[in-house]
Amino acid sequence: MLAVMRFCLSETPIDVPAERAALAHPAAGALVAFEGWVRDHNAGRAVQRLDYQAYGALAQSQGEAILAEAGQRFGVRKVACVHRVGRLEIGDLAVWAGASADHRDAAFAACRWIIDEVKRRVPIWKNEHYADGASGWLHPDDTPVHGGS
Amino acid sequence: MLAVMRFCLSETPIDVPAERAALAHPAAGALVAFEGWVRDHNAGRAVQRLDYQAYGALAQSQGEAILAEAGQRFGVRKVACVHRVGRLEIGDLAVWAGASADHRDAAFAACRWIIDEVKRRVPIWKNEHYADGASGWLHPDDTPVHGGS
Amino acid sequence: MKLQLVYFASLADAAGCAREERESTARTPRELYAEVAAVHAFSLPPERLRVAVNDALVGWDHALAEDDEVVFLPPVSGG
Amino acid sequence: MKLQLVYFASLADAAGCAREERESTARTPRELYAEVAAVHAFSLPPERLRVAVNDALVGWDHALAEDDEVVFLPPVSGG
Repeated sequence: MLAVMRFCLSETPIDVPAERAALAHPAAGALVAFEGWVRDHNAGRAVQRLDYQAYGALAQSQGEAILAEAGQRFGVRKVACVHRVGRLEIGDLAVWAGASADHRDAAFAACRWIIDEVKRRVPIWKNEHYADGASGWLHPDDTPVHGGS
Repeated sequence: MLAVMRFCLSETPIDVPAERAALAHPAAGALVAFEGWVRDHNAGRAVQRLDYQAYGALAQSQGEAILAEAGQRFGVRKVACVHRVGRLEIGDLAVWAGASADHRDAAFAACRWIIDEVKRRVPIWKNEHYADGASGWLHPDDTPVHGGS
Repeated sequence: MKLQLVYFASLADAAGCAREERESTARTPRELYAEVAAVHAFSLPPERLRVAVNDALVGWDHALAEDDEVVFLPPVSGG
Repeated sequence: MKLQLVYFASLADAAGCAREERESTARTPRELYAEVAAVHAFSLPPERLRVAVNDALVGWDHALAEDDEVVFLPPVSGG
């Protein structure tokens, strides 16, 4: 049933209307899209900007595997995900994930599962720069990592 | 915490980029948006187009009540919903609902709850026109209604 | 008393009109629906409908007043 | 044998480089990580890392071969 799946890393701003339009399908009655934006705070600290670093080749294959698995698990028509890399400012779109399906249950479930798996499995790291001048790579639980510790 | 809530009925195509942009907030890290599209089939019948009829005054007050309640129930920053009325073709966007929040749990939960409540409570009726020339107003379970029966 | 009735969707199709003014002795929406259902051969039972008076949802035993606008709402199908 | 190591995020900071070539007697990623963790004072234990060889995830006891590219992945934080 799954017709289109597309994962990519992008060094330029994500084109949301294009991503959304690519999920259109005449039999699809529902689209659910998730957007992850750069927040001005994290774990109680004021955030000014951040950098995403990706292990490109493995991020691509992991992202594609997640989308293919979403197509197996959920009755979806099309799925897609784009993740930014590089420097981002507050309010910038960091990640977009979408799923279209005949009905909304499948679209919600697939979209949620895709973003959860992307955050869990795709090798991308966030370096937050704080208002106090400090910065640090984050663990998945969003606590800072210091010097490989 | 809830800053903006906006419900409206629209006789013209929904401006998705504008709706989405209106939910931006510097403290929000997540946006979840649902789009309901006109499908080419329903309950095994080929659908060609449909008309939405709304009881405008009550639809507006019910829609606003749903968004206000979403703001109470979920830790969201902004919520919005727009529903089309009038004639729509296959692939047209019939309804858009979105919620922004600091984290994705709240955004997913609020968006899902809003669209479920809109479909349950807002006085809007769908008249489907089928490929065989028939048409009919739908019940919420999407089975046709004939002549008030 | 004089009442304004507004119909939507399948009820408008069955009534053959979107609104009508009626002289009625009905004191509540429940009594009014029984009256118009008989006239127009509505077959949706009241349990499947909601009722609004002057653009606000009310109970079936709400007291009607002169010139109230009454809407019986079939099951909705938006979204 | 000769191995290529690529570092990301906190491991790159700790190593002071994004890649290095090493002559090593390590036969597996497990042995190789013990070696480089000692050299660079990495303090993330291997249980918190994943390992990729030539752009594919592998187990810690995968057999390394000459000129393999090995990446130790810190916990990810995309999204």
